[in-house]
Amino acid sequence: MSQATIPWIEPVPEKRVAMRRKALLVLFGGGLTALIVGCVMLGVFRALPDQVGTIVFILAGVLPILGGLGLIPLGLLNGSVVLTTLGFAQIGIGALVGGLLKATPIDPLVVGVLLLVIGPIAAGLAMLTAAGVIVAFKQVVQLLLMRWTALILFCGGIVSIILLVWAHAFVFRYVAQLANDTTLNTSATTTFGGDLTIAELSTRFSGNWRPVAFVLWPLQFGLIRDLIAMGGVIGFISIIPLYTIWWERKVAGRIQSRLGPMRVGGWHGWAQSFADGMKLICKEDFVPPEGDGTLFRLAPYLAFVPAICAFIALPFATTYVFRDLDVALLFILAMLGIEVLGVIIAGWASNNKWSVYGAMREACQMVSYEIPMGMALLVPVMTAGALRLTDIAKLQQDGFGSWLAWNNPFCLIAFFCYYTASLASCKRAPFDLPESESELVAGFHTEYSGFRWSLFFFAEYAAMFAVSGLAVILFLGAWYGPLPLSWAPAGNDIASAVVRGLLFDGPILFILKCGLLLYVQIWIRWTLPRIRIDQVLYACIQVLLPLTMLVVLGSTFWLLFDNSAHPAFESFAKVVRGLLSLVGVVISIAIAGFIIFGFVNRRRLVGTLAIEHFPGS
Amino acid sequence: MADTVLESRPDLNLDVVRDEIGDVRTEEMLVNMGPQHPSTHGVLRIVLRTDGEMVLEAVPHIGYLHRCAEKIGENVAPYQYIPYTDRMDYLAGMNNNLAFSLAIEALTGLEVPKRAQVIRVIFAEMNRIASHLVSMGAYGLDMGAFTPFLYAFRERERILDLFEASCGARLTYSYITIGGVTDDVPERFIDVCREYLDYFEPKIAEYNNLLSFNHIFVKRTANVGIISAEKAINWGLSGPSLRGSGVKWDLRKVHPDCGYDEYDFDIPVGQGLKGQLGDCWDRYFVRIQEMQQSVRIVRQALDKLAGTPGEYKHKSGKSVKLPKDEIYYEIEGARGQLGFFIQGDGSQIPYRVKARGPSYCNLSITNEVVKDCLLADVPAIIGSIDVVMGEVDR
Amino acid sequence: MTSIGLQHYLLLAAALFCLGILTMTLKRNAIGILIGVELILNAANLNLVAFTRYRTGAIDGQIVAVFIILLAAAEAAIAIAIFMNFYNSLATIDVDRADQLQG
Amino acid sequence: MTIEGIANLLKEKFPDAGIEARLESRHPHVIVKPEHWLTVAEFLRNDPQLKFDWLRCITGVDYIEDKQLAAIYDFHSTQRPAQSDGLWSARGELSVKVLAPRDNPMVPSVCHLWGAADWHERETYDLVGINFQNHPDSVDDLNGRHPRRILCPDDWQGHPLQKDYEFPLEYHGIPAVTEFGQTRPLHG
Amino acid sequence: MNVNTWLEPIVFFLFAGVVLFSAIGIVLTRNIVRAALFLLGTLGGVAGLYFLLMANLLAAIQLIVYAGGTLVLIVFGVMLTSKSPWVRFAPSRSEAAAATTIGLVLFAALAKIVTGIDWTVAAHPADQPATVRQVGNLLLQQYLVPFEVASVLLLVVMIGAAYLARPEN
Repeated sequence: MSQATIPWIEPVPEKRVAMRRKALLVLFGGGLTALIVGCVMLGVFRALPDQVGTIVFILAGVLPILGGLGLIPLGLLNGSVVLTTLGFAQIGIGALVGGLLKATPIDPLVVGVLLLVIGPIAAGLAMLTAAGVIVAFKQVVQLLLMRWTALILFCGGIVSIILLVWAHAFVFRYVAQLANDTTLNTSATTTFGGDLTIAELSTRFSGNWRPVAFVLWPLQFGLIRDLIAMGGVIGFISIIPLYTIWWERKVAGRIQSRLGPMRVGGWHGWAQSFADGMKLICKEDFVPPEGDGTLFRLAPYLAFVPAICAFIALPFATTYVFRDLDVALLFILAMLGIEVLGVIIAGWASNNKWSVYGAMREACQMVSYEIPMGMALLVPVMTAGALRLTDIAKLQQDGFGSWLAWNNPFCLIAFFCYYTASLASCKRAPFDLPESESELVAGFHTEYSGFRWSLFFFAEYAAMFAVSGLAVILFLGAWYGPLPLSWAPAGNDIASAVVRGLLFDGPILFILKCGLLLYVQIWIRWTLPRIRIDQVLYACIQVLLPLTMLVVLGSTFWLLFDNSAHPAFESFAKVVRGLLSLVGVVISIAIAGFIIFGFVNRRRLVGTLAIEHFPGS
Repeated sequence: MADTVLESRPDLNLDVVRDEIGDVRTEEMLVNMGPQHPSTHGVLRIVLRTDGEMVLEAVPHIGYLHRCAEKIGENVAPYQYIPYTDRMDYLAGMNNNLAFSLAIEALTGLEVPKRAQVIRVIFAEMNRIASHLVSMGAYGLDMGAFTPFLYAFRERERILDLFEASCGARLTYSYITIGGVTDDVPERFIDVCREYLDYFEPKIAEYNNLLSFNHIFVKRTANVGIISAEKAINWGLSGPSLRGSGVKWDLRKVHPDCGYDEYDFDIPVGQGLKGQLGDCWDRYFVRIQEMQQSVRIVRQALDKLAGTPGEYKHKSGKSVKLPKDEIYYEIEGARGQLGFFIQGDGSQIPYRVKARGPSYCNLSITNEVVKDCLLADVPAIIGSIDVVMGEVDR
Repeated sequence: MTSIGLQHYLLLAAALFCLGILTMTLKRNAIGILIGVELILNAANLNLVAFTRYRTGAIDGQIVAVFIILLAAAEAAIAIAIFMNFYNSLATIDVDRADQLQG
Repeated sequence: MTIEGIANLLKEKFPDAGIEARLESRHPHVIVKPEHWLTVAEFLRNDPQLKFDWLRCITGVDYIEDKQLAAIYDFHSTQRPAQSDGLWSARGELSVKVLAPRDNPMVPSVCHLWGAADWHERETYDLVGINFQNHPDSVDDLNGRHPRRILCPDDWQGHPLQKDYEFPLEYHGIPAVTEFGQTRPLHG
Repeated sequence: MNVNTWLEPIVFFLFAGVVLFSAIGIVLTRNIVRAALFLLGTLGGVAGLYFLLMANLLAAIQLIVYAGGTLVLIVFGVMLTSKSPWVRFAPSRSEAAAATTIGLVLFAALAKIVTGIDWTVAAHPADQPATVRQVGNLLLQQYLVPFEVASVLLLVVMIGAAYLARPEN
């Protein structure tokens, strides 16, 4: 089986053993002491509930200051900057907590429990697990390389993410409902404007469930909830590129009758992207000498941050959206527009003739393809009459027929125009001019290596997902399944919720559809050759732009007549809608049949001779 | 640069400065493509004078793979020189060996047994298929389509297996020597080869759908790098590059040797299907059709081989004496007319050996064709001429 | 914490305005001047939007701001076109160099 | 047109040029002097009867015994298809040998007649040392005006394929190692 | 006093800080490419302020048209016209001093005016962002004429710019 190698292991064996021993010492020692402190504090709080205020004040306020006063001379003596800064930091914390306790009517129990009980216990557990991993390093690696780990990790990962998302939504709703529940709401308001103190919260939980109140208390602030949700969104966004890169290499392999990555991390090389990530991080950090250093370092972030910001406004389901902006669509387009700057600056700052060529071509292509993309998006927006993505999605609730792509013929054409324009604006498939190896060595990111280079890749794959997400929401019935929502079981017990989530309406359907569109992008990339720069601009200015304008004009007239004022046209429109959805059904059945046919006789198609070798060779 | 001039000499009036800096608007760039460039096949360096996207002039620099093959030819006996001919057009080793052996046999008047001639035809045509597969795959790569490259190499793998079974090598075979072939074919060779041909025939149609008739590929290659028939002949082009311009000329028909006249096959020629006659697409499509013709030849040769027992090599091949005379002998290699000029001086070692590689002449036309086309078309043109640097630099 | 009033926005817009004028005067590069113009237009927009929120209920200010953004784009296009010509004829876009009147 | 026919045609066309024909050798060729070679070449190219339009190869051979450098041209004359199966046929093949004295080998260039001659002449000059006059891509340096070298570096001394060529043991500081330090291969 | 009463000042000072920092950056930096990037900082900061001022649609338009369009145009202009990336256009000492003094005087005057007048601020500032529908209706009803004139103007500008910038071959 494959050897799991970690690139940065210290080569000299003796040093490695010493380092390992020191790390174990620190982790175990720190973990145990923190655990003991936490338990002692818990015992003290239960033993003398009334002096809690003074104890907390002494421990959280005075003790750090004394510690700091002790550390500073020590640090100054043997000149270690870390110790001195640590000392000043401790003094600062001590003063802050002391001041807070003194000046504001903060409930000392809250600070005490948070700072002195939950904090140390959590830190202790973390350190102990870290020590455990280091001790059982070999076993952990064996575990990772077992045959079924990948499957368990994969399915376990998905199930846990779903549960986590569902649980966090449930808890947030519960706390919000508690926050404006008048019975609990007494006059005392805590300093940060939260109108629920621990005391009120704890009345809700009996006896030994009281610590839950402490955990729930910070959740009542909108800011904290947003931070947690943002953490989830960024987590998901960082998974997409990793997963899509691995998936692209597997699909490319299959198209080219080879296997793709098989070795890293066991089953089908699922850890290939992680390994690449680690390799890239360890790469040398090269900045071209004459180029503009600061701009060179800034460019990847100029490309990466907008791609991430686009996900703020991108809804995954009616409730799973970070900020349901009224101008969500415009905001996402704006973010994709700003990415161009990152590319231009990258090309300019690397001071190399080829990358300036690539940057210029890239800028022309992305800027010019934004116009047809915007125009093509106008059509579904007009039919739905709103820019808010969740409203547009609501229109496509009742089943396959109601999807906007089959709403009117212009919408269908707009879908294909949008999809081609979005390919060009993410520098994908036949339009990937900048990286056309044949003429320019690697376009604008020739000089980039290591982590900066992978940032550009992250931006590209995140933009790919955002763009196909938009296509799904606007044309292919967002997060609603092909069956109309009215058939869905309405109850809110677990069973019907799961059925509704899987079949009718839920983030999983949205991600599956986005996956399908991503697959099409990958499929196109590995079959079609590349277009020349003048053909790209010709296609945009003289073909796609007039086509999208005509489609917008056509759909305005269509909407003008397709209302009750013109019954004849309305019935005709219904017939057309039926026909188009029929076309849609035929297409999807054809694709499904094609896939099944391909899978069933996958050996015959490739030809048996390709497998066994001729004797003697 | 322009501003420092102005800074340093503020008194200058601007008209003088303008001529000094020259035409400011479009500054011409000397762009260096190669010798380590992904799209130049092998170690070819081309200096392009470009104005923005347009290429004004292309100066190919060759000689990076020069291994003095001809100087060695003057010190080594003919049967020892065979391995050097492999390294010239390293994608079609068999055809090179065949050309040199036929030249020596024509010079010394050596008689080659019938069975050896049939085996030579089979291996030469199989090697032509392998070489055309590589050129098709590499051309798809130049255009940005990655997949045909791997399909081509999957098919080529089977041919190399067959070669390996018969002569032990996959690229530099030295299988065809003076007087015949080094060893007889293995026993199950004929039916495995037939099985392969039946498997390979439909695959060519598959490549056509995947690449040849792909709209983007046609857009990138049709009407690009057009070479008229007269120009092709004038610049000495030969092989698929010449036939792409509509000249139906193939040495296997014009001057048949080692039994080519006994097989019936026809010569594909460019018809200007997708664009003007003689554009990159025609040259590419001629190669695809030639593969089909080669399959026909090998099938007939296999049937003939089953029926011709006898020697596979002339006995005195090794110790042949070169008469005090000269010969210039050409055969139809994979990339064009591959010729050898041999001057004997009575001893066993030739006095002068000169190899005329088809890629050498095909490459000399690049400057003519590449003038004022787009930068992105240069790899398209070079790919369609299908150059192998081993043969150009010798 | 003091709540944010209209004065804060007006002061910020005034500062932006002055900085815009400063860039226009200090920069000798034609495009620097163009960037200065953009700054001034942004200051004006900021004032407009601030007034719409703090004074009247109607959102006319935002419509005018949209028009200003539209015009800024048009103006930048024309300016860049002129600079291209300027650059092609005079080999530099240093504004002080353009001191003759003829052609 | 057979090779004898061509030879006789050339002899009466250019009686004073002293054209000899070697028909008995396996590579029948006509020998032409460098001074007349230009006119003969034009005649071969443009005469309606001959029309040798395809220059296949130029080989340079160094006959050191009789102190001569030979440039051997091989031609095809292609004939358009007679509408039967569209196959072009060869009306005739001819090879011409131009012998030039070793000390000052001057042969007029024929690049203006056949494009293929350009690279072949440059290679013949580069390896064998025959100087082709007014070659389009020629360069001036210490040994006069000569076609630019194509395979060896531009500042290479000597012509490798000449029989009396000494292999340089050092080039720009790069030492060359040969067996037993010999600079010329021992013949046979 | 709910949570966003104390949150709004923090966010306002954050965006104002970004705007002022990048504006001063534009003034101080010599390299024109950096100036263009600082302009991106200003535009982003101002877009953030629009979000705070409940003008969501305007912020989105500003990001698309201004930061996505005009700024890319300016960066193109910078790249096409500057021969070497290190074009130094250092203004002379005296000019700089004079300009800064004028600037400060102007700012002082404006500040005095702004703080002097007591703006009759509405009872409670709008706390609902203007929806797209409102802006759309207004745009096509009261402001229909300027809307059409603007589209004609854009057409003229497009043709003019193309004509001016075409190469004279």
